[in-house]
Amino acid sequence: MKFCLVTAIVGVLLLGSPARAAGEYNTNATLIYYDAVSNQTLDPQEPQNNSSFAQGTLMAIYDALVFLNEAGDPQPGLAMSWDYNEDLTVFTMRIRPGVTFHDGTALDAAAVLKNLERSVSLGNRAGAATVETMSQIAAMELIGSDTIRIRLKSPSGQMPYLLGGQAGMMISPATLNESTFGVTIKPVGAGPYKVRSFESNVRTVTTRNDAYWGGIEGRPAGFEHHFVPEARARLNAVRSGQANLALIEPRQIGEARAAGFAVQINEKNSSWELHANFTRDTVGKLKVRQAIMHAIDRPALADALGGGASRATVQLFARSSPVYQEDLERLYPFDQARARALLAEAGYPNGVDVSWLLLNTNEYKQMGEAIQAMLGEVGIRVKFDVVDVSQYTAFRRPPQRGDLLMVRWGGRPDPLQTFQESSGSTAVPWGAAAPEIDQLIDQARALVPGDPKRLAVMHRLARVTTEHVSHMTLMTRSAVYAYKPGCVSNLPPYLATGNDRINDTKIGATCK
Amino acid sequence: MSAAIFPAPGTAAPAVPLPPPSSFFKRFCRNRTAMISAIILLLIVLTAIFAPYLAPHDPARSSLRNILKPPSAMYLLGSDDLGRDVLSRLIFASRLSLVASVQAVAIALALGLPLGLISGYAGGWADTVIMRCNDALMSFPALILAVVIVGLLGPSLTNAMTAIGLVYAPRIMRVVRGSTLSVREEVYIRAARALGCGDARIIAYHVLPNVTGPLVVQATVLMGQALLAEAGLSFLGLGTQPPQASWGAMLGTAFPYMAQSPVPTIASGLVISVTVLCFNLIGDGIRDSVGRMRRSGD
Amino acid sequence: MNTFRYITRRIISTVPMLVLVGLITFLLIHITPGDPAAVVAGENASLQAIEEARHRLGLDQPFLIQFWHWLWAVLHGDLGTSFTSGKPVTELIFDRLPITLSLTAGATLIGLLIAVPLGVFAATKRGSWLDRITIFGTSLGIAAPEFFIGLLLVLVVALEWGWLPATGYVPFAEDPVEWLARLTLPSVTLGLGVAAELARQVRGSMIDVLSRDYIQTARAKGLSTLSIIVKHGLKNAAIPVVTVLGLQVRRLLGGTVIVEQIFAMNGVGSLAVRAVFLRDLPVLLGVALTTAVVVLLVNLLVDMSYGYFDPKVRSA
Amino acid sequence: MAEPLLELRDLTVQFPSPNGWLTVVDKVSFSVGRNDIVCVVGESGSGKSVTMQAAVGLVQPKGGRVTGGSVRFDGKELVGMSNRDLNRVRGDEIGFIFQEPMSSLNPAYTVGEQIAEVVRRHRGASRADAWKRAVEMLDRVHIASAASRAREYPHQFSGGMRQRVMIAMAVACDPKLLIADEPSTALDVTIQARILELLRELQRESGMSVLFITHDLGVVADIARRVVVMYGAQVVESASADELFARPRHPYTAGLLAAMPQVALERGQDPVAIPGTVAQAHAWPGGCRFNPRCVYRQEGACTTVPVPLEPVAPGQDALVRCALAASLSDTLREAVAA
Repeated sequence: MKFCLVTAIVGVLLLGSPARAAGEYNTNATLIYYDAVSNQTLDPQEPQNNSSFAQGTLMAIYDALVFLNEAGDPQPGLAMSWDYNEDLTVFTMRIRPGVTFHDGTALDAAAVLKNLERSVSLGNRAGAATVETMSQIAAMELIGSDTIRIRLKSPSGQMPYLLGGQAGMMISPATLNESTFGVTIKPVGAGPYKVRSFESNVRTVTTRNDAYWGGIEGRPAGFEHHFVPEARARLNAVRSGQANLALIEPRQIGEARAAGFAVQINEKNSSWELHANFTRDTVGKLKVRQAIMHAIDRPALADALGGGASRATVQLFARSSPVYQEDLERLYPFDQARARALLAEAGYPNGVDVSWLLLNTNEYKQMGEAIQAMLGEVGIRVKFDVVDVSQYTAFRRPPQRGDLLMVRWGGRPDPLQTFQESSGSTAVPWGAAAPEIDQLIDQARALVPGDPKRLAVMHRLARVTTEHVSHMTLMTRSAVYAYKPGCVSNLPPYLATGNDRINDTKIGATCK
Repeated sequence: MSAAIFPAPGTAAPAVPLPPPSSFFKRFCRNRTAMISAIILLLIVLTAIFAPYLAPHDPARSSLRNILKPPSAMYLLGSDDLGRDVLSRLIFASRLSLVASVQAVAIALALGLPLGLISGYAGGWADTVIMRCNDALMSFPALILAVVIVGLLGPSLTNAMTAIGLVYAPRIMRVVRGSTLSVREEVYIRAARALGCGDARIIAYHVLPNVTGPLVVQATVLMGQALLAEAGLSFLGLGTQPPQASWGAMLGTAFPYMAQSPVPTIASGLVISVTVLCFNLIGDGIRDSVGRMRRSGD
Repeated sequence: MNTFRYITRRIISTVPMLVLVGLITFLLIHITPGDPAAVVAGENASLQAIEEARHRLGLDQPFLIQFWHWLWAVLHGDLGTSFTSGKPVTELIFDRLPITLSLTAGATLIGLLIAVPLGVFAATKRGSWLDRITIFGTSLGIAAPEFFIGLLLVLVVALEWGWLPATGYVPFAEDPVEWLARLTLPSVTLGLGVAAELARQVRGSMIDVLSRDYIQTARAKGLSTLSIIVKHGLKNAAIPVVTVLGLQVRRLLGGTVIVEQIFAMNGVGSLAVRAVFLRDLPVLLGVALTTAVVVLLVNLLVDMSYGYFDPKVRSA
Repeated sequence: MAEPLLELRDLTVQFPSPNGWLTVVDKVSFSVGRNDIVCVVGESGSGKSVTMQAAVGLVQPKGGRVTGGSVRFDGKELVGMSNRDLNRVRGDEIGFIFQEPMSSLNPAYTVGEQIAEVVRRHRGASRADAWKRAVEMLDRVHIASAASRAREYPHQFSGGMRQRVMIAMAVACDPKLLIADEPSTALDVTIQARILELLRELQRESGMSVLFITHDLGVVADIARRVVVMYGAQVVESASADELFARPRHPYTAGLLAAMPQVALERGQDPVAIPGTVAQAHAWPGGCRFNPRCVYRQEGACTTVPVPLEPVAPGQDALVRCALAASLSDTLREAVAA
């Protein structure tokens, strides 16, 4: 129970965060955000929406039971407080009183229960993150009007993190019935913005929810999320005033600054990853993977292609994350001689041929060609197998095409989730790179998020996965925003997940 | 007037021999624009053949330390987004682009020629079936059809060129069918058939020579169009895939950096435009030369 | 009235054509790799989830039955629902058709506005410097890749001079002025290509018409040069020009894909490209059918115009 | 002698060709009086059509140019007149009929519209009046049910009917001069006669002068009051019709007469064609241009010095361009005598 006190104090801190005086914001302008990610539908549990990239719009509409602060620690959201029993098998949550959905229905424990039961009933029709959360729940019951007790199938301290993502997003029970899924959803949430219109894969237009429990002080009158795949078009929109905020690619930073725009780089727990198929006898060998790690000149890659928004790293976590360890960076310095030696030791004195399943976009192909050239210099001959989105998933599932696959890793609320999905044998079809990885994951599951012992296990996991090259991290990825100077503020880097919360973004008084 | 109409008795109408090919080239050479374009095209083909000797640097060698450099003594046309020399890549890319266009037009000919001959010569139900399928294909906008084929076959240059070949086959088919129909009605064809010539011989000796004129014109123009189509597909990411690079692919990768370093984009854009222009002008030149030859022939 | 019967006969004859288009698209999708069910099931969905998605979408039925179901639905005016967004295809297409049609119309209009005067002027002043420029300019216009022109326009007009917005589309109903402003640049980009092709045709057919005897009669009647060219010349030169125009409209319907992406406008072209990447069969079929219908309508209009321009055709 | 309606003096016209500018009309002079019917006769390539087209400025659009001489029409000098002013003369004061009726009417407009157009242009008539005038003109050229036929298109008319429409169009504004450039050549003989009859009738009624361009001496005999014979871009003889048929002064004219089937029949002889063909415009023979084909050719006189066009005898109107004109006059007369 001690834990519950701590969360309440920190919660107040977040809400009252020092903000500029109310007069400083233009509260009748609309935040028009040109994004590179689209929402297929507005159903948080629907597979397309389940990736961390699609959270921006959903968070603004639905809010979530748990918020995560800059350090990645769970904070009270729609749930006032929560706590575990001794052996972490029972998770009790108290719902924040006095909160209503956009259609006026009360957001009480019964509403939360109905949402969670719906997610469970979706089974594996739902997205991966929701399935992962619901699979841990054995039973749920109401206690009074504002508390829910959840019995877990096995000890797991991850619930606060999991309920910080799509699984924790609450939809008005009045609109929920058995058949609502995907496109038939009526997007009525309890978040700061109400939906006015939605066109799949094009735009979502919302207006401010003046009855929002978190207050409306300084918030813009509305928020529009536009999906524009072409990066050039996104920047042009901000330059010609059709949008006041645009997600741009790192290579456009120079151009944006030259045009007199403010460029904000939000470092995130997100990175470019190279995954190897361990069943292949070439990249399956640890020495070959280590050779690849040594063959890549990460600093040059980050400077040339990161555009100032990326830093070389071998870890899955940003510098500001508690799990980050400086000494791990020295494990794989850029050393072509070492790489050739490792290849020879692995039995490939005159080089090795590997196939690389490459997604068919400019960004991926640029990175791919740069790395291909580097690996080529040490004798690792890469051949590309270019595919589009529909065949991209063939790396993990049969027919398991390609030895290597490059991924834009989006980060997860709970560091443990990151290791589970990228290195643990639950998610990786060919098992973990080393048995110790699975043992450490199970150890961490039985620990509560705030517990220092859990952090120690995280550090150990980071070292082991890096030493055994279960993933080949290349460089960090940041969200890069462009907007007219002074026009957009309060865009906190939401460290835990790959996405940035647009909920609290405000528009400068002088801008329209 | 009377003297001219009724030639003096005793002299038979002079048989007008089909002009020898040399007169075709003489007429083509007199067409200045066509000649200039032919010379430029020849230069481009030569650069493609002797690319290794002409390119100042190795096109694939990237140096991430100097990306997007402006044109300088070292990089005559500047460096691209991975620090490779744009000029060398353009020179090597010419091989890929020209071969790709030839492949596309070859496929279009391989499909269009026989189908055109059959539907033009045989006529009847064969003609209607082929024409209906042809119309159905033609009702697809060319680019969408190409995107569908490449998107489904998987993005690669060969697939892109197969798609472009398929998309242009109906055009070749129409040209061939048109010429075949016009020849089939000629008297000398009926005369030949009356003499017992088999269809194959008739097609070979009578239809084909007459079809080659317009066919060569259409093929030349299509060579240019294939280059443009490949550039379009590459822009959508469906044309050439790394590490290969065609002109279209180079334009596609350079164009996002147009603001900081316009030279690579303008260079690749211009190279494509000039080559396609040469193909078009040569096509016009051939059509004029062939046109006049045929007219004075009959 | 035989023109009415002529139109109905033409429309009836398009039905088998549309079925053929549908069949060809179905065939194209089914003989090639890439699995729509996998896309719908999501990135790391389990095998079982994919099979369930395949059943839900009816993709596990044999090819012909799928085609028949689709055809039967189309005959009832229902183009089915999109795999990926679950929205009815008709709605998806009709949301975006105005964009592509506006672009096509804009480009055609600009094409005509440039091509007709240029072509006529070049034809009447043969061999003059203007004639040579037209020939060279049009050849270059045909040769340059469209998005290369579009890009230069955006860079200079929209961003450097800031005269016109660079991206986005605003429906006509919402704000006609903004609609026009947004359409200008992309229409000019596409329009230049159309103008190049058209100007060559206008010049060619005008030269031919001006050498005809009835033009000499018109001159002998003392008509003004303007009325000789416009009234007598253009009407007869129109038929080959209209044919080329019809071809250009068909090319534009699909060809706007790239310009749509540069100017961030969601037209039917981009919808089709996305549908290909996501193996969204109903959307692709819907787009194929719609473009085919529009193309056949355009062909019908072109043939009808022959009647207007050449009375001999009308009575045939 | 009142001032002639139309007077050509030394009109010279050139056309571009691969071997430079060619003179296709070389210093042609003749005149057409008022209420007069003149025929210009010559083989094709003699420049007869080009002469008249040049006179009214119809050759410039085809690349031709008038490089000398003058054309005075009704007190106005046409050579050098701006196209805008020429437009006011053409169609109003000078009507033109062409040789190819099949292609001389605009297929895209109704017959009535094309006639009404010239009336509206020159008479500033309203649309209704111009249409009424058009129907009236169709009636005048004997086209049955003119009102309904006016709404039909050229392709619905036969060759002969189209020529009638052309005539209606040419005379719609009551021109002072009608130039008929081989109007009946493309028609078969029966229709030819009726067209000539119509022209003669119109001429009588309106008193306009008609200038006939033809290669067929039968037409000349039938209709002409005065004749101008052209050969090799030059006028070789001009005289009254009767005088020309009775006493041709130029061997070429005699040859043409001898070749006429009707004349040969009267004399019970076969028509004798003139041997050889007219030379190319860029390769005129020296001296008299007819000498290579002239049976009476005399070396020196005919072959060296260019032969001038002179009156047949002092004070006579008739002119001839033949070095031996005086001595040949009797021999030629016997050659054609019945």
